[in-house]
Amino acid sequence: MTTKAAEGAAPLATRQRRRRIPTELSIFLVLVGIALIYEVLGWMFIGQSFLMNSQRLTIMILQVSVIGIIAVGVTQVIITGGIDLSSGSVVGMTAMIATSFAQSSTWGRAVFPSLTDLPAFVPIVVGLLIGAAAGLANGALIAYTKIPPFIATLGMFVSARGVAKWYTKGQPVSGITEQFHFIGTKAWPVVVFLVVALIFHIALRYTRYGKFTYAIGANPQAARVSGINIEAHLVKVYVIAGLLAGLAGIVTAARAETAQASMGVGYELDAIAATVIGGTSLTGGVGRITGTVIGTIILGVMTSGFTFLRIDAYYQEIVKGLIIVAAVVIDVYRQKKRRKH
Amino acid sequence: MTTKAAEGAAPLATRQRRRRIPTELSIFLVLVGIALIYEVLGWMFIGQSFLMNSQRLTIMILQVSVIGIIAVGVTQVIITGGIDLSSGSVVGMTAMIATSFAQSSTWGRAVFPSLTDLPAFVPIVVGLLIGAAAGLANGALIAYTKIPPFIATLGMFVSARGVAKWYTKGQPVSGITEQFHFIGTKAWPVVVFLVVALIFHIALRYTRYGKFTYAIGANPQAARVSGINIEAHLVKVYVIAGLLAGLAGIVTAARAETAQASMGVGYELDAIAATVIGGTSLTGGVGRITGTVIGTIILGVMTSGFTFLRIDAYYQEIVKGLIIVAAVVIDVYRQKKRRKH
Amino acid sequence: ETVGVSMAKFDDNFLTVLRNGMTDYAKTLSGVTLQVEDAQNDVSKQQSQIQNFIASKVDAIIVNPVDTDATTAMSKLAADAGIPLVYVNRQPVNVDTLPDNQAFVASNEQESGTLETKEICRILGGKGKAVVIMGELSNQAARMRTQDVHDVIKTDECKGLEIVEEQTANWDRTQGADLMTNWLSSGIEFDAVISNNDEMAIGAIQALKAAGKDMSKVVVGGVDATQDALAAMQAGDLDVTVFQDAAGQGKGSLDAALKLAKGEKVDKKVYIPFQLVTPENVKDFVTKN
Amino acid sequence: MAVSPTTMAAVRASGAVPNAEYLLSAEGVRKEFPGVVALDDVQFRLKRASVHALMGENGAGKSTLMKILAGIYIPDKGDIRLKGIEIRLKSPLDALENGIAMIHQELNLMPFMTVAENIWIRREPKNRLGFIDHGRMHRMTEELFARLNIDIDPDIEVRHLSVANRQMVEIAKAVSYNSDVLIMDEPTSALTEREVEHLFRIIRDLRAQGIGIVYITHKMNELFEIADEFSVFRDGRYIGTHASTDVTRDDIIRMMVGREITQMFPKEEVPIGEVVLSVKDLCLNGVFKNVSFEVRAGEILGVAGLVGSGRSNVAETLFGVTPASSGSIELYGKPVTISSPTEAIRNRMAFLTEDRKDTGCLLILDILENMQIAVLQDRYVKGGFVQQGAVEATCEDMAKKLRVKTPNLYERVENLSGGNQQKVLIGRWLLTNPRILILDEPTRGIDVGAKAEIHRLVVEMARDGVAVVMISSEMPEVLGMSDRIMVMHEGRVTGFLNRDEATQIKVMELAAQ
Ligand SMILES: Nc1ncnc2c1ncn2[C@@H]1O[C@H](COP(=O)(O)OP(=O)(O)OP(=O)(O)O)[C@@H](O)[C@H]1O
Ligand SMILES: Nc1ncnc2c1ncn2[C@@H]1O[C@H](COP(=O)(O)OP(=O)(O)OP(=O)(O)O)[C@@H](O)[C@H]1O
Ligand SMILES: [Mg+2]
Ligand SMILES: [Mg+2]
Repeated sequence: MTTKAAEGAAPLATRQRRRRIPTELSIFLVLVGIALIYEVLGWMFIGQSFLMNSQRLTIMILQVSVIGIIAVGVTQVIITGGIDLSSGSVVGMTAMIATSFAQSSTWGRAVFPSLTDLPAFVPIVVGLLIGAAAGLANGALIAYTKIPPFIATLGMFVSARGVAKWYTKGQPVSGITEQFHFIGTKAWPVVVFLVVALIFHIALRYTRYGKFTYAIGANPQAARVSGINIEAHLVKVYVIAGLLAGLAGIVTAARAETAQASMGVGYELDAIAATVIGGTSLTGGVGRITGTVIGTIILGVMTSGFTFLRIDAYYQEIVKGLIIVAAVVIDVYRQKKRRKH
Repeated sequence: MTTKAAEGAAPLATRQRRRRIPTELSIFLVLVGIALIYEVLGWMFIGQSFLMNSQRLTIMILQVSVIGIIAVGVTQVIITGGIDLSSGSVVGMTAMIATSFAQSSTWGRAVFPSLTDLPAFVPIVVGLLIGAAAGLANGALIAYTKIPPFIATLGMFVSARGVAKWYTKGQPVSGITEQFHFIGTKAWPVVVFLVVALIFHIALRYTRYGKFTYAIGANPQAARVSGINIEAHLVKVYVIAGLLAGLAGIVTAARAETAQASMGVGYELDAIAATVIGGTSLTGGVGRITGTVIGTIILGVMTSGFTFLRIDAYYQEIVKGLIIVAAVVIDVYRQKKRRKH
Repeated sequence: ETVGVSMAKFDDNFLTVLRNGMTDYAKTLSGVTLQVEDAQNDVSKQQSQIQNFIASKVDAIIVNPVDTDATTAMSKLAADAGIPLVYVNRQPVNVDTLPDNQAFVASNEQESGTLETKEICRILGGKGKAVVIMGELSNQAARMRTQDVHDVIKTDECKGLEIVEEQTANWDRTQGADLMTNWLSSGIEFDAVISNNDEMAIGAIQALKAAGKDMSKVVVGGVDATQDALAAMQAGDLDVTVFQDAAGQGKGSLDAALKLAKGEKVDKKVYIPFQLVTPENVKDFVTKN
Repeated sequence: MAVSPTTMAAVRASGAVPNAEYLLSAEGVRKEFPGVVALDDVQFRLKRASVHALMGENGAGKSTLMKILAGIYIPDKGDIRLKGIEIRLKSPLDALENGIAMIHQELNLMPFMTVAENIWIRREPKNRLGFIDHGRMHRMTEELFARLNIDIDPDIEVRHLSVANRQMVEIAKAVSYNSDVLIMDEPTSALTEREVEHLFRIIRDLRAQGIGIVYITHKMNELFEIADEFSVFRDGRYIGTHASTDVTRDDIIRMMVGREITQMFPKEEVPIGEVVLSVKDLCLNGVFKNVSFEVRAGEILGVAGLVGSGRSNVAETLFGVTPASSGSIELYGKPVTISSPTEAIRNRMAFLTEDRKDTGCLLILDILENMQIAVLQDRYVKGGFVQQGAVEATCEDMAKKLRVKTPNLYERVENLSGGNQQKVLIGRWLLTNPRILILDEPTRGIDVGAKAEIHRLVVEMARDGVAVVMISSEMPEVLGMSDRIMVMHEGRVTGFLNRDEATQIKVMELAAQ
């Protein structure tokens, strides 16, 4: 290099070396803690192991894998400093529309009687496109009209649910083909969830897409002056979130072997909860997919634990709220303590 | 004095007292616009006036006055940079608990058969206390454990709904006294809403409480260094929001003459929508009660307009989402344009 | 005539059939316009919808109440405006004191859970273990049907039945499946699944099959007789469901509303009976709902 | 006809550089913000291989012009020429791709990303699979830092860095673009002499490579040291361009403010009273240790030290922002524990923080709200209601006194120039009538005229018996204003110097020991 740096001058400031301990560690310990509490209570009151039960281990994740798929998208949105309230409704909308292309001719009341027995990729592609389109609408509104993400996605939350109800005038869509149903059988939803999580874990950590996402969330002004096209990038992120909500809709319908307009109600909040429990900050710039996966599993473990301990349905919700808060409080507290050292 | 300051130069430019044009103006024009569109469409397709109908004018506001009461609290929370997802659930919880102290002895299935025919102030005070307690829990968690408001109030969202269901094991609470019912009759809910709005409009604009609320939302660090006890103030704001959600629960139950565990579902989103449509910024520091009142009324006008124009319910939701987004887009656009002059 | 209709929910399978029964019937009548609103399970919203109808001066109102305890206020609103009102499907609390131009058309909700449980009791021969899947806890039908289960079990013939688990799955198929899997993973033993509706029953069936259970050894019952349920019954998975004539209720309520609007008299209560559906008579119902 | 930025960028990338007299020039530029004409018919010409300083009072429009050249603002009128070719920059990316990089007045880093990620954002090295090569990115950062002789861990998150180190990262980032034009908007406002010297070495080096550098500063001595020529702006208008060897300091000041400023540090001897603040063995774990000092009524205690010496931390601890881990504080002869700023204010203390963006301004609120917020703690409030008329009149007087350049008090602070924001914050604290005034870098980013004004106000406060603690990285300010100087080094107090014995050399010795 041509610059002859001032050889004589002492180096500036003392080097501040501080390797990051993965922030997921603390929330992972929360997960382990919850599981162990259930395990102990299980032996005490039920006389059974909570964890040594492969069926239960599967259902724990299976029952939240749809939430998890959504949460992977929501995590990215939240890292940019945004929010996505529409995912639950998009699940409902895609479930309805995609399933209408997955009906078997043996079912008497197909939505499109002439379009039955199509190969499974047709409804899948349709579903992904519908999801992506919803994401595109969200993203374009947020990026180009500068309305708050909360409002843009709240609009989609209302409208997409409307579309889901309107599509068949509220009738459920049933009689799906075996091929389509397959995605929802066994532990396939879990596989879909984990593969999706892996892809976006890599995307966030090892690609420019990821760096831009963090940069925009951490400091949009800085991102802009660094030459990032914020608008274009935000659209990308919301399209991905929409796409994943669409995928979640497909999996939900395949699992239930039917699509109903009310599918996915409330999923957006569960997905956001999983994301935030996993350490993603709602102010943007901070978050990881690994954390989100752990946050999602916490929700699943919690639900299974309730049934396992036979907690009265009336108390379950009260306790669920407390656990969500406690998980985050413990996490915040542990992170603060660690920072002190 | 050593510096010979140029006496001529008036640093404060012209000493004009150019008060800011109220930012509510633009959203008010949106409201007027929506109403006029309905009026014109009404004459075209229904042959009726939309606005010249005192019954309709009342119901327009009446149907959203509960949302409005909540939104007044939510506005303050959002100005501090927070969010309150729990208000809908708190409505349900307070409705249930307060109403159980407002039952008449003529009703056979009173929750507390020995506590019937109490004067109306008892359930009202109980309701307000329950609401304030929920707000206190939210506020204390947010202020002292530093967990994100989204999570603290999400926990309350889940738990308070749980309490509402658990309280009577899902049974509705009916047979309320005439005195308690009175609050919900005629246009009294509207009066409650407007009085509450007025009080907090004054509090936000002319009191120290208000100044501190804005300062915390604008920059919590700077607010702290300026001597504001952020923690104590946040608790205050959330308690007020809880109190107002409690009041909303009382009014809802009085209006319906019954309390149901599912009361208030989704109100939190409507209240946030009303607030944001009214110009309050989700990033904190910006917002006014007048805007929130207009935002609330927009929701009411919209709903009445749908029924008036006999819009198919399937389309109503789709259109509702679009209108929410459009209202904010127009507002953002008008504000930007005005700033150019 | 314009008739305003406020439905408790749009995305409920049963209520959809009822609503469609009403709208289809309206199309066959000339000069009748329906304005159907979705109360989204919100009492206040429903009340406001009625007030909006009144402001728009409709000729009659049909209400499918969200909360049957909130009907006193609604009856008063309509009576004050002089507009006829018909409640459909869910029995209003003030059914015995309805004003002159108001009526009620429904099936007697008490029958559904009772028919379901009695049949299951019969299949099991009056003894065995059962799990109960409840609908949304705050919902009237869920409470009523669950109560019916308990009431039937108290009767002499069914004393031998024992409820080993009782949880909610919020009317939802997937949640029904997840709940069942969670039960199975805890090693809960049972002979029958008594579900508050068909959707959750189907979810339970899916979970049972996924766990490799022999469906002929478990008795599964639901309520509603939806298309999917009837298909499940024909496949031999679902054993009991209860048919409620949704379309009939829709048609009946509109008839009553139109009569009242014309100033004619109608019966205060019109009951359309529930019917038990079992594999023996399932064919008769396939085309009905 | 303007050439599109993309075409220009392609030309630049191909290496075919037109050989024009000026690297970058602007003619007849006008930029208007609501209510303010920030620039009117302004010109600017930057020669190859030169350092061109921009001078002007706060709010003169310097940053605005630079933001136009960096593609952040689009001018209302005027044309920009890059190497003689007219160009319309529409985004920061356009500017970067055409070889224009800028260090902003306000720090613009991503706090939760590492130093390396911040520097190479959008230009991350990729491996063959298209994934980011973090190893190479780390090495590239090390190389860059070695070249600039900066020692910061590339893998630390920026939020852990002090303001000065962040500034160094910004500088490194700007240099890493290998641009033809480098704009530096007050790069030294957060730096001490040592880093400034270091920066100057970097600048000279870049100049030798033919790069044109625009340098904005309010520090007159820097101008003579580094700039080849300079342009002066006043109230959004262009005043003139001169070679820096042709003029004296007073000439420049006259051009800038249109009047004379005779004395920069209007220090007055005022009677020193009794001890009001006494600190003994104050410690904050891992940050500073055993800090002891006293300040008397009417005394100005200057605090000097290198960047990161812990001066700001001591001030924060005194004011209860980060309560001490041990040690004692006595106020007015009584021991106290100050665990929050609220208590500090109750004890008649005031504290101007060093980072106006993070801990100072309520950016989205107006000037009035910003100025009145601290005083509302105990005055101008009756029964909870703010006495708006009275407090507004007071604020208006203060704004006038401080020469805040704004049409009225209802302007958002966000829209003020950096120096004017600083004045608003000073006003906030002066309004509280403190008995102890702690100032951390009080004149950072303030123009000469206003600086003198602020110094005069501080002296006036001292005359009224206020004890002043003034942290400053500007040596002339510390030497000129203080009765006594406390010097810190790596979290320890290394010595005190009285006004008569203090010299730059002595201070530096203590600061670097
Ligand atoms: N975004 C904006 N909106 C409104 N006014 C603005 C905006 N940015 C700058 N201004 C105004 O334009 C004028 C010039 O500001 P600028 O920041 O260019 O000044 P400056 O010369 O850099 O001052 P300083 O030395 O204090 O940094 C000021 O009056 C300022 O208030
Ligand atoms: N938020 C923080 N996190 C980690 N380290 C910090 C933080 N703030 C300050 N430090 C470190 O504490 C030390 C003292 O910083 P301080 O800001 O008090 O120094 P200073 O003498 O005022 O220098 P400066 O001129 O940079 O303000 C520095 O090494 C700095 O990096
Ligand atoms: Mg500037
Ligand atoms: Mg400092």
